[in-house]
Amino acid sequence: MFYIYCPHCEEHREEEEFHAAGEAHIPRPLDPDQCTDQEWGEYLFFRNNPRGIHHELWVHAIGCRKFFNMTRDTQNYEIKEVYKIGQQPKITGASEAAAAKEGV
Amino acid sequence: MQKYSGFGLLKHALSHHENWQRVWRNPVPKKKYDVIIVGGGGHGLATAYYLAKVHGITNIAVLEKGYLGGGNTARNTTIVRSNYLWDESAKLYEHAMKLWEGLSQDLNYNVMFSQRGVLNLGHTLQDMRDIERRVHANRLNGIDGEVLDAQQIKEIVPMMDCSDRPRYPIMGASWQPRGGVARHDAVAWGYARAADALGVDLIQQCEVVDIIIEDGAATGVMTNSHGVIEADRIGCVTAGNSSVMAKMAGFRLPLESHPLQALVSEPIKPILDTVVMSNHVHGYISQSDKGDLVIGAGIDGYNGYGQRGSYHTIEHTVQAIVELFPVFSRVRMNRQWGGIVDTCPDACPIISATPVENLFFNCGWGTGGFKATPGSGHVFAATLAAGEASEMAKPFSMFRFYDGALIDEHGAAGVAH
Amino acid sequence: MSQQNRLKSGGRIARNCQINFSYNNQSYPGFVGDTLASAMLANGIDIVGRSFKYSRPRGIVGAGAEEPNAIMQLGATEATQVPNVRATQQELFNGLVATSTNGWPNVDFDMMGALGSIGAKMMPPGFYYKTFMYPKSMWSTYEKYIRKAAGLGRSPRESDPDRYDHYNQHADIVIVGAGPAGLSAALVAARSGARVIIADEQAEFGGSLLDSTALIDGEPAMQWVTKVVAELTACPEVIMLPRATVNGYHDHNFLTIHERCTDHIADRAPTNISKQRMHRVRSRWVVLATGSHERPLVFANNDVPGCMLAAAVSTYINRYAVVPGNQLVLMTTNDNAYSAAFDWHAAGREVVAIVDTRSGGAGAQVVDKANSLGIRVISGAAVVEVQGSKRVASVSVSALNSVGDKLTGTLEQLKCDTLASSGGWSPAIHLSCHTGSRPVWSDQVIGFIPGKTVQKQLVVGAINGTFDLQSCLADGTATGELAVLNAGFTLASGSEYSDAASAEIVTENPPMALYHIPHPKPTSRAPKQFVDLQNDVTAAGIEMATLEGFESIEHVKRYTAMGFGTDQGKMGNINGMAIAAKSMGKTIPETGTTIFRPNYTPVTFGAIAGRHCAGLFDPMRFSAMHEWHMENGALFEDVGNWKRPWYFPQAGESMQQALERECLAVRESAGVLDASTLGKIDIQGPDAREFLGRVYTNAWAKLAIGKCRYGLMCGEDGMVFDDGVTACLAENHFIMTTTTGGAARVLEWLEIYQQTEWPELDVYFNTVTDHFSTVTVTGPKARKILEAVVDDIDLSNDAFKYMDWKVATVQGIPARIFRISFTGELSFEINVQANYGLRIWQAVMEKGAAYNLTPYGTETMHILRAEKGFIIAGQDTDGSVHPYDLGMGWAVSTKKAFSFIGKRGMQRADCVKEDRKQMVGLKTKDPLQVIPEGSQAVNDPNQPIPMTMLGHVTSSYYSACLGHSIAMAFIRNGHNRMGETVFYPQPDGTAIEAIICSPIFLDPKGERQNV
Amino acid sequence: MSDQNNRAEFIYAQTINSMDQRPVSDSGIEGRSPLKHADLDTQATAHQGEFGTVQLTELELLGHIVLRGKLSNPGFTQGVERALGLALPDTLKMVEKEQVSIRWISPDEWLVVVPGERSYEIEQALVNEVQGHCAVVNVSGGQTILRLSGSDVQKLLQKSVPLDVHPRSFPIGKVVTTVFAKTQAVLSRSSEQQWELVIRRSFADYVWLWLQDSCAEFKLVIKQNK
Ligand SMILES: Cc1cc2nc3c(=O)[nH]c(=O)nc-3n(C[C@H](O)[C@H](O)[C@H](O)COP(=O)(O)OP(=O)(O)OC[C@H]3O[C@@H](n4cnc5c(N)ncnc54)[C@H](O)[C@@H]3O)c2cc1C
Ligand SMILES: NC(=O)c1ccc[n+]([C@@H]2O[C@H](COP(=O)([O-])OP(=O)(O)OC[C@H]3O[C@@H](n4cnc5c(N)ncnc54)[C@H](O)[C@@H]3O)[C@@H](O)[C@H]2O)c1
Ligand SMILES: Cc1cc2nc3c(=O)[nH]c(=O)nc-3n(C[C@H](O)[C@H](O)[C@H](O)COP(=O)(O)O)c2cc1C
Ligand SMILES: [Zn+2]
Repeated sequence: MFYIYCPHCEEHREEEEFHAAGEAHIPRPLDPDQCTDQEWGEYLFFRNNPRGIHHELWVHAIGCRKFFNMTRDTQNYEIKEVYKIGQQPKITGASEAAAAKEGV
Repeated sequence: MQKYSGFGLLKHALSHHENWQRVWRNPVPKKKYDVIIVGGGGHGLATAYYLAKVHGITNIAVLEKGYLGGGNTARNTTIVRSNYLWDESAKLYEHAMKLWEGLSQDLNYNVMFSQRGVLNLGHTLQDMRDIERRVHANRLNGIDGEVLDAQQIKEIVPMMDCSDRPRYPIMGASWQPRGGVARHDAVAWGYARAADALGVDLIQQCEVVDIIIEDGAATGVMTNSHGVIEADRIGCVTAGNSSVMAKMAGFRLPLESHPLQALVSEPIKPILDTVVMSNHVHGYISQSDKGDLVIGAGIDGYNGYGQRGSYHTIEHTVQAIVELFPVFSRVRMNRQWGGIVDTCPDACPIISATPVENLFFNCGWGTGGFKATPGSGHVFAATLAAGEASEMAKPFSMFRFYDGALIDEHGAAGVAH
Repeated sequence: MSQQNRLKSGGRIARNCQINFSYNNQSYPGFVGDTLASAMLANGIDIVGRSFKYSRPRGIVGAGAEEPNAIMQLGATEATQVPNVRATQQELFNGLVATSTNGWPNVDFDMMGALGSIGAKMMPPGFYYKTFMYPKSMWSTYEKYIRKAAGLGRSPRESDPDRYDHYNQHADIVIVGAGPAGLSAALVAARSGARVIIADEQAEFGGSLLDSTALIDGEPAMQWVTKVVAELTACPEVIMLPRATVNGYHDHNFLTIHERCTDHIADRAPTNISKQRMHRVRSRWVVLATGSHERPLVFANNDVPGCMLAAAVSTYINRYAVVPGNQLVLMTTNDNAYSAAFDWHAAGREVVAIVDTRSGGAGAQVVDKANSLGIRVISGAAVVEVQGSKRVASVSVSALNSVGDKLTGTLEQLKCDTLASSGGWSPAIHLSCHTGSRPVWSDQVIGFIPGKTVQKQLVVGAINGTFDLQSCLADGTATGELAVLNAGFTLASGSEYSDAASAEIVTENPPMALYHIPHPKPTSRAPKQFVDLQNDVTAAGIEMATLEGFESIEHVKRYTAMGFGTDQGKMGNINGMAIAAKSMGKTIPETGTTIFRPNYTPVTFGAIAGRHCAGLFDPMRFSAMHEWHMENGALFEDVGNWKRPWYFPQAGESMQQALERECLAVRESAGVLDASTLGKIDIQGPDAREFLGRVYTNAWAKLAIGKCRYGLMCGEDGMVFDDGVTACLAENHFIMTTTTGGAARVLEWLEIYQQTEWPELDVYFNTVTDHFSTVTVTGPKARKILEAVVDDIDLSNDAFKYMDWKVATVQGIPARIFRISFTGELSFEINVQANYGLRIWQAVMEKGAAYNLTPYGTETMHILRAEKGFIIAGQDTDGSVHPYDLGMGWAVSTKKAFSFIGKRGMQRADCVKEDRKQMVGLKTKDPLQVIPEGSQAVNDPNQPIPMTMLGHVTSSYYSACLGHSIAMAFIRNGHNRMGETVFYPQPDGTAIEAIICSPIFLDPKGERQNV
Repeated sequence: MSDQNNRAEFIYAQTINSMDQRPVSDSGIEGRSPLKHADLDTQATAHQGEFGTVQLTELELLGHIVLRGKLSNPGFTQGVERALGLALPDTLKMVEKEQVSIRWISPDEWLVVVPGERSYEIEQALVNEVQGHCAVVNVSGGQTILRLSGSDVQKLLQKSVPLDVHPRSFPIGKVVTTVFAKTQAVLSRSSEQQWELVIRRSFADYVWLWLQDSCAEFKLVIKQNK
C-alpha cells in the first residue's frame, strides 16, 4: 500500500485517500476535429504502459481533490517524485538509465 | 508420448516410480523456426499445441522468460464460464468451453476441469437487469444459463447469506451450470507436454529482449540467453508484459498492466460446491479440490508489474466475502499474491495482426483469460497459420480502437475473474 | 489424568493455575502458561492427527509457527469453531475444546490409514493429473472423493459471534520480533524518544531466550528480558504488542500486525472486546529481528510421532517443564542442538545417544559436556530410519561419509522413543520477501538471508544468520542505533553500542550442510522420507518431479505441493530445495527458492475485514426526508450508497397495484418524489459557461439567467455517460444536476478537465448534493399545490414558464423552484436547504392532500419517464451508445466552436456506420404483455440457434395511464424500422411479438408539461 | 477565457446568485440537523453528569460556507479578511475567532463555519467583499460537525482514520480531509483531547453507527451543545 506525498497538502498520506487516474502527460489534441480516427484512437486508448519508470496522474480524492503527477517505478513501486500539473518530471526512464550507467 | 492412465500409474508404482518419462524435453533452441511463440503461459502453450496438432506446423519454439505457466496462468482463480454478453465474445468463450469439455482426454492430462457451476450475483435492480440481458443473449447464442432468485440460490449455496441482512441483499443471480474451475498448473503442463510430444521446443528461462524487424517485417527475436532466434512468424502471448513487447516492435497497445490479486484460505473440508461471483460487493470465491477457498479481488487502480498490489484491495475483497459468507469469518487466509493483468479498454482481448508484418499479438485478456485458454490458443493458432486474423479473431483486432468497434464486456467481465 | 511428562519444577507455567481442556472428547489438565501442544505432550498424547494424503499418524514436531502436524479444530460451540489452529501457538485456556482434524473413525485407529499404506504407492506427486480421466463421465464422481479427502479442519456453519477491528498506527521504528536482537534494538530506539512498536507473535517477549539456559550479563537471560521489558513499558512512545504476528510487509513500509487479543482467554471474546485486532502500521523504518527456524533432517519414516525438532525438545523442557518422551536419540549437524540432549538429561530422562553427522564431531565445549554427563556421542553418523508406527520405537544409525551423501558402515539399532533432529537454522526471512525482494543464499549461514530491498528495512539477529547470542545482542544495539539515526532521531546518551548487554562467547565447530540422510535403498525405494509433513511431500516425490522435468523450483513446489500448506514450508522448504538441487546436480542458489508472500502465519478473514461488515459494510446514505419515507411504508432501492424510496405500497397492495396507483395519481392529479439524491454541483466562474459547452454535447452560450437546460455528457469516445439539467443562476453561476449514481464521477470528471486540460478556464465546482433537499411535485394539480405552499410568487404559466427557475418562499423557507419535468407533467422541483427538507416535504404533503398528492418512488418515476421516452443513463445506456443512437441528436450541437467532449469520438468510423443499434419504443402485440427487460430481439423467432440478435429491451413496464405495455429498446437500424415487427424469444420457448414505434408514448408534443 | 485584466476587476457579487436560505425571521421554524433522528438530546439528558472517555456533541445547524479562490488574488484574500476579520489559514491549518472558524481544505478552498443565525450575514459580507474569480458557496444544509472529546478519542480515531493522529503529526490547530471509516470527514484537533469532525449530511447516520460501534469498548457519553 502506497504512502503518497501530496504536493498540495504537503505531507504524506495513505493510498486510500487517492485514486490513480492513468498515464500522465497525455494532452487532449488541440483540434480534435482534425485528428484521424487513428490519431484519436491513440489519444483515447493507446498507452506507453512501461515496465519501470512511469509518469502517472493521481488525484487526492479524499483530501484536497487536486490532481498531480507522480513518477513511479512500476516494478518495485518506489515513488520517485511527485509534481504538480503543468510541471515536467525530473526523473525519467532515460535519466534513470543514464544514472545507472554512471553508477550513481 | 507416454500415455497416462490409472493402469499406468499402477505399473509405475510397481517400479517405484523410477521410470516416468520426462513431461517435456529441455532442448537447445534451433537457429530458426517457422513460428516463435513468445510467452509460455497457458495461451502460448495452447497456441503451440494447436499449431502443431491442427495445422501441422511443428517447427515451433515457445520462449518463456521464467518457468512454463508461471505468469498469470499460475496465479489465477481458475474460473471458467462462457456467459459473455456480446456475440463476438460469447462465441469465443463458448468455443473455449467446448474445448475444455474434452481437454483432459485430448491432452491425456487431467486438467481437473470441474463443471460445478458459476453464479453471478445481482444485488440491485440494475444488476438484475444486466443479468437478464446477458442470460437472454446467452440463451439465443446457445450458451446455457438461467436467472435464479434468492431462494434458488440458497439451495445451491446453503452457506451464503441470502437473507435481507446484508448491506446489499442478494436479489438473484445468473447461473451457468457448465461453468466451473480447472487446475491452472495442469492446463499449462498438459499443453506443454502435448506440444512437446508433437515436436515443439519449449525453451524456459529465455527472455525475449528485442524483436528484430527488417523492412517492416519481423524476422526473429533477440533473447537474453540464446542470442538471436529467427522465425517466419512471431506470436506474442505475453499477457501483462505485452506493452513491453510492443515497445520492442516500435508501437503501442491499448493496454494497461495492473496488479490483480488473489488469495487462498487454509484448506478446509468441503463447504462450497460452486463458484460465486459478485460484481457489486466486489469479490468472488470457490473452493478448490485441495480444500482451500480461492478468492479474488478487483484490480488495483495503478499500473504495476510487481506481481503484488495494495493491501486495502485485499481488505475490501475479504469484507465482501465475509459479507456474503459470515460463516467464514473464523476461517483464515493462508496466502495472497498478485498477477499482472493486461486490461483492455473494452474488457475484451486483442488477437491481431500488428503494424509489423509477421508479428501477431494475443493479449488484453486482462482479468479473465484463463477460461479462454483453449479457445484463445485454437484461434490464435489459426491466425498464425494463415498469417491473418482467423474468422473468430477478426472482431478482436487491435485496430478496433481506431474505428471504435469496441466490444464492451465490462458488464459481463465485471470484477476480475 | 496425570500429566506424566510434566517435570516437578521449572518452566514458565503457573503451577498454581491448573486448568482443563478437552481433546477428542477427553478431558485433560494443564497449566496457565501452557500451549495446547505443551499440555498435550505433558499428558502423553502422541498422535495429534493423520496426514492428509497417506493418513499416517502424526505427532507434534515443533514448538512454534513452523509446526506442520498439530493442526487442530478448536471450539466448544458451532459458532465458535476455528479450523486449523496450530497447537504450538495456541495458549491453553480453561475449557478449551480441541479435536484432531483428519482421521476416521479416529486418529488412533484410522481406516484411511490402512488404505493409505496400500494406496500410497499409487499416489506419487501429481498422480491426479495422470488418472481419473477415463471414462470422461466418471470425473465428477472421482472428484467428489478427492474433495472429501482433502482439507484439514472445517468451517463453522453459524455466523461468528465475535468482533474484530482495525487499528491504524504510525511509527518511526517498528521492530518485529522480541528476541535478544529485537529487544536490544528496541531499547536503543525507545531511549531516543522515537515512536516505537515492537511486536512478537508469542505470549511473552524474549524470543528464543524464553527457553534458553544462556546467561546475559552473568544472569539468566530472562532476567535481562524482564529488565528490558520494564524499561520499554515505561517509555510513553513505545507500544509493545505481544501475541501479535506481523503477517504482512507491504510496500512503503506498511505492515499488518495481527494481534490475538482474547484467543488465549476463551472460545469467545468478552462482550464489546475485539477477539482480534489488525494493526495497520506505517513505519519510517522497520527492523526485522524475526529469528530463525530450526530445520529437521530428512530420513526414512521421519514422520513417526516422537520425531521432533531438537530446539522444540528444549523448548518443551525449559519453557513448559514437559519432557516429550523417555529415551532420546539426537541427530545433529551442529553444536547448538546438543543443548537439547543436555536439557533432556537434566530433566532426568535417558539420552540414548547423540548422533553427530560431522566426521569431526562437535566442538570441545559441547563434547566435554556430553562426556561429563556420560552421554554417548556417535560422530560421523546419521539416523537413517526410524522404526515404529504410532511412536518411535527405535532408530537405525549408520556411519556417514564426510560430505553426507553415502552411508559407510553397518546399521546399528538404538532403542528410543524420541528422535530429535537438527539440520541447522533457516533465517526467518519471510517478511523481507513480501515486497518482492529476493533472498540470497549464504554458504556460511547454510541458509537464505534477506536480499536487497527498496524498503526502509534493517535486519538483525538470527534472520541475518547471526546465531550467537553475544552477536545478536551487540548487533541488536547497533541496528537500533542505525534505525534511530535513519528515522531522524538522535541517540540518547547512555545508549551507545558499548552499553550492549553481553553473553558468553561460545566456540563451536562449523555446522555441516546436510539435509537428506541417505538410505541403504535408493530414495525411491526407501521408506518414506518426508520433506513437507503437512502435504505428505517426500524426498522421493521431489526426485521424481525433477526427473519428470519439473526442474524449476517453482514447478517442484507446484507439482508436489511442497510449501503449500498452512506452515508455508517453514520447516521443509530448504530441505526440499536441497533435495531438488542435488537431484539435478545443481547447487541450492542455482535452484533458487520459491517466493514467500503474506501471510507469515494465517489470519482470520474476520480480522482482515474488521468492523466493515453487515450494517457497516458500506455506508447507507439518507435524504433529509428518509424518516418520513420509513414511517409511510416505503420500500427502498439501493442506488449507489443511497437508500431511495422504491415505491410506497399501501396495506394489501401488490407492487403492481401500488405502481399503477402512483402512476395514475401523477397523470391525473399529482405525485411527489424525493429527488434529493440527484447530484448537484455548484459551478461558478467567468468561464463556467464555456466549460459547460465543452463538457455537454449541446449549446450553453445563450442560456439566459433564470433558465434551465437539459444536457448529455459523453466520454471522449462519444458515448453517453451521464445527463441532467443545469440552471443558469447568474452570469457566472450555474447549478448542475447529475444522476444519483453518477454524482461523484461527474464531479471528478469536471475537475480533471479543469485541473489538467483547461486550467486557464476560471471555474470552480463544489458539490451541494447534500446541502439541498429536492421535493418534486408533478401532475396536473402541481400548480394548485404549489400555490398552496408558496408564499410569494406568481406561479402562472406566463409568469413562471417551463424550464424557468425562480426564488420563492415556501412555507416561510426560501427556496429555488425549478420548473422542469421528468414525467412530462407540469412539474416543480422545490429546492431548500436540507435542514428544512423534511419540513417542506411535510407541508407539501399536507397541502397536497386535497389534490390526492401521492408520494412515489423510483419505480414509478421510471415508468412515468418511460411513457415519455426519457432515458435513464445507466439503464438505457451502457457505455456503448452515443446521442444519435439514442435518437437524441437534438441534444448535440455540432456548431459549437470548441470541439466538445465526445464530438470527435462519435464521428469515428464505427460510430457513423449505418446499422448501429438505435433506441426505439415497442408496443407488444398483446397490449397486456410486458416484455421482460433484457429480452433480445430477433426478426425470426424460429431461426436456429445461435440467433441473430438485434438489440435488447432496456426499460419495460405496464403503463396504467396508457392501458398497454410500453418498452424502450435497442434495435439494429431501429430508427428506420418504425412499424416493423420484431420478436423476443423467452426462456419458456415462446416469443413475444412487438411493433417498433417511437419511444415517446405519451403526449409527443409535450403539451402537458407546458400548461 | 475572458480577458485576464478584466478578470480581477469584475464585481463578484454581481455575477453570482446568493440567497438567504434560512426561514424568514420570526417564523420560529427550526431546522433539523442530519442527526436529529438519533435523538442525541434525549440521550444527553439521560446521561447528564456522566463522564465519558469519549464525549460526543453535535454542533448542529451552524453556517457552513465554502470559499474558493486563489491566494494570488488579493481581491479574494483581502476580501475574506475584511469580511471575517480573519486571514485565510495556511495549508492544513485552522483558525478561529469569536465563533467564526476557517479550515484549510485545499490550496484554493476553505471552509468557513459560523453561527447559524449569522450565516447569511457573513455569507453576504464575503460575497460583497471578495473580488475577481472566486466562489462563496453555502453548504450549511449539507454537513454537520461532531465534537469528540475525551481520553479515548485518539484511539477511536485510530480505528477510523488512516492518517497519523499522534500529537507529533497532528498538533492542535491542524485540519485534514481524510477517509473516515468508509466515508470521509474534515478532521481537526482543537485541544489535546478534543477533535472536530465535519461530515456530510447523508453520511451522518453511518458515522453515528460507526462511532457507537467503535466506542463499544470505551464509554461514550453524549453531551448537549451548550
Ligand atoms: C489474480 C488473478 C485472477 C484471475 N482469475 C481468473 C479467472 O478466475 N478466470 C479467468 O478466466 N481468468 C482469470 N485471470 C486471468 C488469467 O489468468 C489470464 O488472462 C490468463 O492466464 C492469461 O494467460 P496467458 O498465457 O496469456 O498469460 P501468462 O500466463 O501470464 O503467460 C505469459 C507468459 O509470457 C511470459 N513472458 C512475458 N514477457 C516475456 C518475454 N519478453 N520473453 C519471454 N517470455 C515472456 C511470461 O513470463 C508468462 O509466463 C486472473 C488473473 C489473475 C492475475
Ligand atoms: N547457536 C545457534 O545455532 C543458534 C541458532 C539459531 C538461533 N540461536 C539463538 O536464537 C537467538 C536469535 O535471536 P533473535 O533475536 O534473532 O531471534 P529470536 O528467535 O530470539 O526471536 C525472534 C522472535 O521473533 C518472533 N517472530 C518471528 N516472526 C515474527 C512475526 N512475523 N511477527 C511477530 N513475531 C515474530 C519469534 O516468535 C521470536 O519470538 C539467539 O539467542 C541465538 O543464540 C542460536
Ligand atoms: C487456484 C490457486 C490455488 C492456490 N492454492 C494455494 C494453496 O493452497 N497454498 C498456497 O500456499 N498457495 C496457493 N496458491 C498460490 C501459489 O502458492 C502462488 O502464490 C501463486 O501461484 C503465485 O505465485 P508466486 O507467489 O510464486 O508469485 C494458489 C494459487 C492458485 C492460482
Ligand atoms: Zn492533497
